Formats: sequence, C-alpha cells, structure tokens
Amino acid sequence: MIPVEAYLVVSTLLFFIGVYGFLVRKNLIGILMAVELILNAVNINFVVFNRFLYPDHLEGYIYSLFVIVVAAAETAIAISIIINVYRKLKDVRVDSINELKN
Amino acid sequence: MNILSAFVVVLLVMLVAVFLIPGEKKNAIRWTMAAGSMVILGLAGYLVWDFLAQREAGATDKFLFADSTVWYEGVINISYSVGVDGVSVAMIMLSAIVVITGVFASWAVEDKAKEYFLWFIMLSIGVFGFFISVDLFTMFLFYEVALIPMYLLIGVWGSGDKEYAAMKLTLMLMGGSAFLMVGIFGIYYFSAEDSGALTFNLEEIAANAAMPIEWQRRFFPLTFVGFGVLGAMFPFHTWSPDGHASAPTAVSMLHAGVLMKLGGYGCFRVAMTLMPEACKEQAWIFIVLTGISVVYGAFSACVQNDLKYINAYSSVSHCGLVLFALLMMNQTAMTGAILQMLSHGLMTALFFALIGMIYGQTHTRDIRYLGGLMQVMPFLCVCYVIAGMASLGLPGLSGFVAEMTIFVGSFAHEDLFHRVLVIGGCTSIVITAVYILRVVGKILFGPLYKIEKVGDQYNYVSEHHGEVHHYPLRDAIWYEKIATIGLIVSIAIIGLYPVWISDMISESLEAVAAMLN
Amino acid sequence: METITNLSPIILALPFLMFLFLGLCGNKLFKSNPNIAGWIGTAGLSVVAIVSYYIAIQYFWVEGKGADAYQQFVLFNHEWLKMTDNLVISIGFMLDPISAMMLVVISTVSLMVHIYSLGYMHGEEGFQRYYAVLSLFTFAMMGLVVATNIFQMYIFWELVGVSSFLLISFYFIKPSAVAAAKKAFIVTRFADMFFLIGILILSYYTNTFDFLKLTAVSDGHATLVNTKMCGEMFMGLSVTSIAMFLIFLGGAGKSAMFPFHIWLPDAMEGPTPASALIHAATMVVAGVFLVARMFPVYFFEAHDVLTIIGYIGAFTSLFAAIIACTQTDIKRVLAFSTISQIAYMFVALAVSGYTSEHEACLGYTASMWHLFTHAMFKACLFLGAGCIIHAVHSNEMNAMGNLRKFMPIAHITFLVSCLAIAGIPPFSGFFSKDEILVAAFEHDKVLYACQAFVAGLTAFYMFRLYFRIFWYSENPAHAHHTPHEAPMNMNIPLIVLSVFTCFTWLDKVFPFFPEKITADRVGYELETNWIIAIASILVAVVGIAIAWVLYLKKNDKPDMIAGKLKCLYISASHRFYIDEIYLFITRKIIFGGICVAIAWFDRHIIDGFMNLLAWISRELSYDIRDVQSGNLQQYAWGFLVGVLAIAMFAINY
Amino acid sequence: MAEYLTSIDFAGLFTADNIVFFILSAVILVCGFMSVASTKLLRAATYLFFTLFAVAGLYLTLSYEFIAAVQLSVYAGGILVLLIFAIMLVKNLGTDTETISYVNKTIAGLSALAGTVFAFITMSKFRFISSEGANDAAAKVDMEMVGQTLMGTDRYQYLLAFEAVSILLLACIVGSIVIATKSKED
Repeated sequence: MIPVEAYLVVSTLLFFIGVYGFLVRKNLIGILMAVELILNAVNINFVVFNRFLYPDHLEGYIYSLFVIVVAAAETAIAISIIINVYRKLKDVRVDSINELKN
Repeated sequence: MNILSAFVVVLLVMLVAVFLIPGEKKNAIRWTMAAGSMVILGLAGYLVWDFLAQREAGATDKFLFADSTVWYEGVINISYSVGVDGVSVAMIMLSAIVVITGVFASWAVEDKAKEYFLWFIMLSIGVFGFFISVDLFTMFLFYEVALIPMYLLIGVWGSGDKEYAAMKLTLMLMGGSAFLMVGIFGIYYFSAEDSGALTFNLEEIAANAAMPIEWQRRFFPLTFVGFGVLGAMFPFHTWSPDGHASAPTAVSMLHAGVLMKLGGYGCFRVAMTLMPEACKEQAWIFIVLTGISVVYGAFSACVQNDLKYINAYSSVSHCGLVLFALLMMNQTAMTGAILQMLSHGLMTALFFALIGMIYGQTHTRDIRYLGGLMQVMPFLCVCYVIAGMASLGLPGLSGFVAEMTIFVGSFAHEDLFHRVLVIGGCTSIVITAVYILRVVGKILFGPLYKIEKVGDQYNYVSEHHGEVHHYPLRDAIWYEKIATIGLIVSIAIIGLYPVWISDMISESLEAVAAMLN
Repeated sequence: METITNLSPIILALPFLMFLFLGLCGNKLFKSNPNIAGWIGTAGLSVVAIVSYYIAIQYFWVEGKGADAYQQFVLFNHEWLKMTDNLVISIGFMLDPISAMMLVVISTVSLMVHIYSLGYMHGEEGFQRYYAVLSLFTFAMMGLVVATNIFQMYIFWELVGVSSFLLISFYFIKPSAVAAAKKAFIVTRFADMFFLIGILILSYYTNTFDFLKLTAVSDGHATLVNTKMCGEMFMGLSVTSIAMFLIFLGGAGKSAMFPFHIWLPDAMEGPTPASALIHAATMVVAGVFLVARMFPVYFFEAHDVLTIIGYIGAFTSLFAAIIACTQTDIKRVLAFSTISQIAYMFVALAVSGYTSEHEACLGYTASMWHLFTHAMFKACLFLGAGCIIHAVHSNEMNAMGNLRKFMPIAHITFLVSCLAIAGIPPFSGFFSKDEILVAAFEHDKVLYACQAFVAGLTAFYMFRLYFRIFWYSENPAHAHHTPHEAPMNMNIPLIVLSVFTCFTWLDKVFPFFPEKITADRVGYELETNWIIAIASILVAVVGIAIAWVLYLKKNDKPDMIAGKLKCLYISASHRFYIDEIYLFITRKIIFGGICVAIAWFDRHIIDGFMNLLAWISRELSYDIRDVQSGNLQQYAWGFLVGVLAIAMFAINY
Repeated sequence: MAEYLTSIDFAGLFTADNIVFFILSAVILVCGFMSVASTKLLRAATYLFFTLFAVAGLYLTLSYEFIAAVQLSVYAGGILVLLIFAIMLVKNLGTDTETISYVNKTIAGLSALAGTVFAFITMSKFRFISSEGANDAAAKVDMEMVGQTLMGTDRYQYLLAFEAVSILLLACIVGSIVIATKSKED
C-alpha cells in the first residue's frame, strides 16, 4: 500500500521543478512547458486526495479533468499568441517582448 | 422637500439640464445657468428670511430645518443629515451670491463652455452640500466633491502654468483631506466610547461630549490642519497663489470666495466644536501660525507683480485672520471670524472677477505693464477701488465690520500673550493699505501706459517675442456689470447695516463659545 | 429740544445721500451739464449748514445751558454693530459745546468751498465726482464730530481719510498726485492703527466705547477709567498712559504732527478748494478734536501723556514754521503753516487745566477757539491761493508778484487773513493765539517761549508769502498773460470768510468761547493779560517788519541771509530730510528688506519644501516603477516569494 | 518524518505496487527535471512527453483509468504535439541552445528549494487520514458514475462547470483562430 504522503512528495517535487522551469526559461514555449509540469503536479494532488480521502465522490477527479481541458485550451491560445508574436518580432524570448511597456 | 436639500436638488437639475443641452448652444447653457443660480439665490434669500423668522418666533434648536435620512447602517452609520444654524445660513447666502456672480463672470467662456459649466455646477454642489450637512461623513463627501472639479477647471480652462498649478492645488488639498479623513474617523470611533451607538452626526457627537482628551489631542491637530490647508494656513498656503493665478476667473472667485471658507467653517464646525478640550490646549500653536499668516501674507503681497498673486497673498492674510479669530474662542471674535469669511468671500470674489475682466482685455496681469486704466475702463476701475477699499477695511464696506469685530473680540482674550498677538495682527491693516494702494496707484491711476488711443478706441499694445499685439480695450459689458454690482451691493449691505447678520451669527455661536471657555 | 432731535439726522443723512446720488448717477444724469451736480451739492449743503446753525444756536442759547454747566445731549443713538452686550458700536449724534461749534465750522467752510468750487472746478473732468466726494467728506466729518462713542469716531475717522485720499488723487493722471494720495492715506492709516490699538486697550479695560461713560468726571477723576485701569501696568508703564498715547498718535496722524506730518504738504496736490476744506480747516483738526473729546481722561488719568503732547506740539510748530519760511510753493507754505497752527492747538490743550475756577482751563478754550478762527482764516487763505493759482496757472512764488493790481478782492481778503494768522488785533487770530500764549505762559515757560517765537516766525513767513504774491517785482509773464480777478462765485466765499475773520473781536463784547466752550462746560469770565498780548503783538510786528524789509521789493538780502545760514536753509527747504528718511525706511527696509525677503522665503523655502515633497515622491515613483518591469518571470518570482511568505505566516500563527 | 520512516515495514517495501510507483515517480521527476533543465527545446519537449506519460501511469495505479486515458490523449496526444509544432514553426527554436545565467539559476533554484522545504515541513505537520476506500486501490470508478457526475445537477455534480468549460473551449477555438490568422495588412 503506497501512502498518500508518497504521492504528495512526488507532486511537490514536480511542482517546484515546474516553478524552477518557469523562473529560468527564456523563451515562451519553454515557460509554457514548465506550466504544464505545474499543472500536472496539481492534478496529481487532486486525484490523490480524491482517491485517498473522499473516494465516494469524484470532485478531485472531475477537477483534474477540467484542468486538463483548460490546459489544452490555454496551450492552444498561448501557442497562437506565440506564433503571432514571432511573426511580429521574430523573437519569442520574454525579455525582448516589451512593446506594451512603453 | 426640505429647503436645504433643495439647494442640492436644484443644482442637480441644472447639471442634468446643462448636460442635455447640445454644446454648441452656448447661450442656452448660459441662460440655464443664470436661471438656476437665480433660483439658488432666491432659495438662499428665502432661507435667511425664514431662518430669522423662525428664530424670532422662538425656535431654539441648534440646527433649524433639520432633516435626516439613513444612507447606510451597519459597519458604519452614515446618514444624510442636514440642518443650518446662523453660521451656515450666512455661508449659504455667500455661496449663492458668489455662484450667481460667478456665472455672469464666466459668461464669456467660449471654449468647451458646456463642460466648463458642468464642472462648475459640480463644484457648487459640493459647496452647498458641505454647508448644509450636519453629518460628518456627508460633509466630507461633499468636501471631496467640491475639490475634484477644481483640478479640471484649472487644468483645462486655466491660464499660465495651469497643469502645475492644478496639480499642486489638488495634491495639497488632497493631502489636507487625508489628514481630515483620519480625523473624522477618529472622531467617529472615539466619540461615543461609553455612551451608545457610534454616529457621524455633529449635533449628537457634540451633545455626547464623550471623546476622551487623549484622543482629542491626537485628532484635533489632524482635523484642524486638514481644514486649515484649505483655509490657507501658514505654512500650508502655497497652493493658493499658484492655484488662483492659473484658475479661470469664475473659478478663482468660487475658490477664494467660497471654497476657502470651507476650511474656516470646517475648523470651527468640526475641529473646535467636537474637540473643545484639545482645542483649548493646542490653540496657541495654531494662533501663532495663523498670526504669522496674517502678517506674512500681507507682507508677501506687497512685492508681488501679478495681480492675482497679490490677491492670493491678501487672501492668505485675510483667511489667516479668520482662523486667528476663531481660535481666540470667544463669541465676539468668532462672530468676527464668520463675518470675515463672509466679507472676504465677497470682496475677493469681486477682486478676482475684476482682475479676470481686466486680464481678458489686456492679456497681462503684471502690474509693471499696466497703467492709467481708469481713463480707459472707468467702471471696472471704480469697482476695483471699491474692492480695494473693502479689503483695507473701509467703514461702510464689509471688511471693516469683520476686522473690527475680530480685533475687539480677540483683544478681549484674558491672556496677555494673545492680546499682544492681536496688536501684531492689527499691523496688517496698514500693510493691506500699502499693497492695495500700490496696485490702485500703479495700474488704475497715473498716465496711460502701453495703451494707445486711436480715435475713441483704446488699444493695449504688448510686445511678445518681437511681435506687437494690439488688444482693443473696453469698459465692462452688461454681464460683467451684473457680476460686479451684485458683489458690491452685497459688500455694501453688510458694511452699512451689519447688526442683523452679526446678531444672527453671534447667536449661533453662543453655545459653542460658552463650551470653549 | 424735539426740533433739534428731529432735525439732527439731516446733518448726517443728507450729505450721505448726496454722495450716493452724485456718485452713482452724477456722471450719467449730468453728462451734458455737470454744473447741475455742483448746484445740487451746494444746495444740499446749504440745507445742512442751515440746520447746523439752527441746532448750534438752539443748543448754545436755548437748550444747552443746564443748571451750572452745558449739558451733553445724545440726540439719537442707533445700534450699528453689537460686539458684546457692552461693546456696542452705535451711530449717534452727540451734542455738546465742542461738537456744536464744530458743526458750525464744518458746515461754514464746506459751504464756502462748495460755492467756491463752482467757479474753481468749472469745466474740470470729474466735476460730479468732485462734488460727490465733497459730500462724502462732509458726511464723514460731521459724523466724526458728533460721535457718541469712540468707535463711531474711528469709523468716520477712516471715512474722512478715504475722502481725503480721493480728493488728493482727484487729478489721478498726475503721478505726483497719486503718490501724494497714497502717502497721505498710508501715513494716516499707520497712525490710525495706533488709534485702533488704543481703542482696543481702552475698551478692554473699561468695557465701553461710550464717550459719556469714558469722560464722566467725579472727585477729580475720570471715574470709569480710574476704577478700571488704575494701577494696571505694562512693561513699567501705566496702561492708561499707553492707551491714551496711542489714541493721541492716531490724532497726530490726522493732524500731521511730527513725525507724521509728511503727508500734509504733499496732499496739496489735490484741488485747492479741497485742500482748504480738508487739509486746512476741518479734517486736520480732527486730532485736536479727539484730544479735546477725551480731555478729562487725558487730564486726570494720563497727565504725563498730555505733557508729551505739549512738547510734541511745540516742536512741531517750530519745526513746521521754520520749513514754511523756505518753501516757494505757496500751497506748501500754507500747508506747513497749517501744521504749525494745529500744533498750537495741541500745545493749548496740553497746558490746559480742567476746572474753570482760576481760568485754568483757558488752554482748552483757547485751543477750540484757535481751531475755529484758524479754520476760517486758513480756509480763506487757501481759497485766496486758489484764486491766485487759477489766475497765474502756477503754484510757484516766482510766477507771481505785484498781483495786487490785478486781483484786488483776493488781495484784501488775503491780507486780512495774513494779519489774522500773524496775530494782529483786531483780527480773529490775535485773540485765540493770545489766549494760547497766556495759557502756556501760566503753565510752562519753555512752551511759552517756543510758541512766542513761532508766532513771530508765523508772521514772518505769512508776510513773506503775502509780499511775494502781491508786491515784490512785476513778473514779466504777466505782460502777455494778464492775471484776472476770479469770478464772483469764487470771491464771495473769500469775502464771507474774511468777514468771519474780521469780526471775531465782537467776542470781547459778547463773550462766547470762554463762556460756552470749556473743559468742564462751565463758563468763566475771561480777563485779558495785556502784558502777554502786547508782547505777542510786538513779536508779530517784528516778523512782519522783517518780511517787509526782505520781500516788499525784489532785492538780494534774502539770498544773502540764505547764504549765511546755508546749512539750515538747505535742510529746511528739504524739509529736514524727513521724507527721505521715510522713503529709506519704507522702500529700502520694509519693501526691499522685509517684503522681498518674505516673498523669497515663501517662494523658495515654503513652496520649495512643497515642491521638494513632490519631487521626492516622483523620484520614488520612478524607482518603484522599475519593480513593475513587465518581466513575467520577475513577477512570478515575486508571486512565489509572496505566497511563501504569506503561507509561512499563516501556518505559523 | 523520522517517526514515520521508522514505522515503515522495509521488508514489505518491494511489493509490485511499490516498485511500479517508484519507477513511475522516478520517471516523472527525472524527466520533469530534464525537461526544464535541457538547453534544447525539442529535447525538453520529449522529456515532457515522458513525464506526462508517467503521470498517466500514476493515475492508473490509483485505478482511475479514464483520467489516465484523458491524460494520454489530451496531453501527450494533443498539447505536446501542439508544442512541438510551435517549436518547429519558430525558426531555430528547436535546435538553438539556450544559455541561462547562473545568477538566474541560483535564485530560481533556491526559491524552488525553499518552496519545497516549506511544503515538506507543512506536510509533516499534518497527518493525512486515509478513509477506508483508499485501501481498496483496485476499486474501479464506474464510467456511468463519471458521466453522471459530469452531467448531473445534484450535489457533487458538475453540469454547470462542464458547460462553462465547453464554452471556454469554444472561445479558445475561435480565439486561437483569430489570433493566429494572418491579418491582411501584414
């Protein structure tokens, strides 16, 4: 029997790996990937808590489904934005995208 | 409907009416404004009459025409409460006069006239709302309503370095209201610690008199300085010269004439009435500051070259006298202070109106480049002389009544130090004469300067960056005459027959003065 | 009594209404024919004059005499401004010997000036305005003398000040007139400030403004002041003395006593008839009137101040007389002469006693008497000077000479007035001045010596003036521009006034002043002190003789003497540089020093501080703006740290 | 934690379940880390793919087959393909190496480490009580139940959220088309 803590350790580590990625990545796609990691970590938590603590309901289950769906949508939008940005600026590095700043 | 709310309602109706009239129909807008402000003036006249009649009939309530509607109850208790005593009646009358003359003085505004008048009405709403309120929160609300339009009115329709001036004025006054808000909430939360429900109602707070002295000590200076900024108390007066210099005519009139009175009125109504013990303790600090204002403003005015600066510094001096007298805390001096507010409101409005009218033609306010205007525009110049005479305290005009009541009242203070300060304050009447006559002698009298006569027409000749301009000069036209005559008549009425108004004010101050002594 | 009471408001109301009427509608209504405005003004004033005469006659011979003294009536007293229950400013009408006498003086001179101005001011621009202001002045001066309380007096005091300002600046296009008006107003205003402070101190202790209460006397004390203020000290001085001295300073300002005398000579920039009315006959004696009004308080409670007044008066009269000897502008000579003569009146008050038993209150009577006679002959002199100026279009003596041939009426009346001021019997000045000298002699020999010397000087400079105008040498300018006699409406006032001057000796037969105008309002029998009288006549004659020698014909003696006394002469002709000192103080110290410094301080320190605050917050904002870099990862990092911090906080507490 | 570790039966560690879990966790963490640490983007995407795959495995161990399937199809099948397309579309992105300064790495690493430590500490403070059904790891989730939960309107049923998500998806479809379409001016 695998204890709930073990899952949580994995998800925590995965989450902070994602955070690290989010902080260091220079290009937008890399950042997006890091976000996916974070979302996965969260999903693991949802599912695990659902399974171990409230197996009679499906709240965490449904939520992680939604998260996956939203992640898909988000990625689609993000990528279309990235493509557009690339068209305009020929660059997808975050520190070069500062058109709105001035 | 309560007659007091009617002031605000009429103004709101005007606001909607002007809003609905298309911007290019300037005359329609102007006449709407004139009609509306006539109604306001009529209401104010009726209010004075009815107030006196009710007092005559033996109404002894502190605030007459009182009415109250709850706005919000729960976390804080806010109600829309109105009511007036003699002091507020006087202030409402003043505001009504200045508003209507202000409308006529801005008759010539062509640029974005509709928006101008809309903001003008907003400003008036704030002013009237402030004077009719007896609920601290409502009062504060209207106070803010009055401040904000100022920014736009100066920033958009002003002259000279208007953005700077508008920003400075607004920021300093907002800084003042920040103090004020802390003060007001302090009063709210600490005024009823053991005597029941929390309330913003001035009368109830005053009646409870439950604010502990240690809290009064903290909140009195905040509130006083908060209002004092608007009352141009030294050293928080520097918004006044820049602000007034840049503001358009009617805005200067309304600002110096009425808005600055909000400061004095608030100091009296909120700070001193609600926190009398702290006031007694700390009054001397502010007396010294305002005493400085009185003399300092007058001296500063002596060497200014811009007409509006002269008048702004003169306002600092005169408004200093208001707070100075209030802090003397006896009935006579306080009556004098209120009279001075009234008188200064009228005469400074007159001054700014006249300066605006002269400036509108010559395009300069620098007294070094003006001279001999008396030959060119006798009507305006005679009015200017009258305004000057009122300012330097000529008997028969309102300034004398106010100043003398202040001096006699303040000198009745039992403390020698205060009396010596009053003597210091008396010097201002000489200095005032100096700077008023300096202007009169320089720009009105004397030979024509930079003015050429072509046939019957006088032209002002000015050189600007090598270009020579010829501005045609004329005497006042009908709307300018209405504005100035209206103000002069008011000044003269107070000056010639002051006893009724002084009694009306004095009566309302009796209780407060008794409490402060 | 009832008639007087009913009539009395006319004296104040009519001139005021005239002022409003002429001031507001004069220019419009009488555009085509300004003279109507003048006639209306004159007519109005005639009514006022008749009423004044009637009231004065009724008072002195019918109603006024009480059991042993003249009574003080308050005919009406309307509350004007109520400050406290006791401190009430009323506008009222007090009738007592001095106010009744002043009514006569003011209405007479004012009426004469009104008539005279019809001719003198004919065709001037602003003719209506001139008459409006004259009415205002008459109103203010009447209000001043009938004041029932000291604050009413102050009110009208200010009003006469402003009408003086308006009349001096009548020719407002002339910069010198404007400057003179400003100077007059500000100097008197400066003195008025002291007056006000004096009133404040007095009313603080006595809790009243009312003259009747303030001057009530019993047991050799001004009761109220004595009980309330006795023993009050401030910085080692009696508060009563301080207050009374300050009030005197107010009077000194209006009456152009040293050192406030500087405005009066310049005030001659105004139209000459206005100078005659305001700056010779009436307004400038307001200070004397003030001291006379408060005389019981001065005498009993602040006698030291009275002594100071005496010495200030003596000094001023000497000082002004010396300057008058060197001036060449005829109006200035008259102005300095006025200063000198008013100083006489102050001296007279200072040497007066209170009770009439040993003729001790001779000084008081003499002062008022001199006020009366001086008003008449000085007005006559000024109006005469006006005729002359009208004829030769100049104020300078050099433009005149030998005018007696051209203007006989002006000549005769001028001569009469000169004789009067010089103190030659039987003209009015002799009697009043003689009484002053007697009073001074009995009181203080130093003052007497000084005043006697000044009497001689007066005779000298007045006859210098007279000879330079009417004799001396023919002025070549007159050949092609013949001076002509003034019109009748200008000559009538001259004649009327000189008649007043000529027939004052009747007082010896029907005594008026000693019997009716005394400090305690109880009359007394006047005895002439012949020794002093003869001495003063001699002094006057000597003065006239010197003037005769020097100025009857053109010669080089005056220049020679001036050369001998070069230093004195030059400084006297520059009025002892007092103006320059004032100018230095006001321009350099007050304007250049204090005002500029304060204005600089305001702009750079106070305002600078506010701008500094603004600058600091702006700079801080720029710094803080860098935090909001737009860099996503920086935000994320901040977010992370923030979340961690909050979570840490939440978990641990 | 220490107390917890001592309570573990080490002999019983090497069960099939545990071994599977360890392997999956290892894959998740190692590949996850590689996907953020890799300097080449295409490789990172590949590592991400493994991670996602392993997470799906983790769901299976919890007997949530449906969600595992969704994970595979949407994430691994959809999102990742999109990502790879994007990488391909952007010039040189797949092959360029990305250099990241050590300062950034250190700060980010330390922050992440701090977060991890904090999370562990927090976890150690709480004892998670598994309900009884948790032990029944094999208990299957009925697809009918999933369907009813998604479509029902009772308590613990999420029709509204479902609808909201569908609208969101629609919006995303439209939005991404609009954004990605080349406008005529370009």
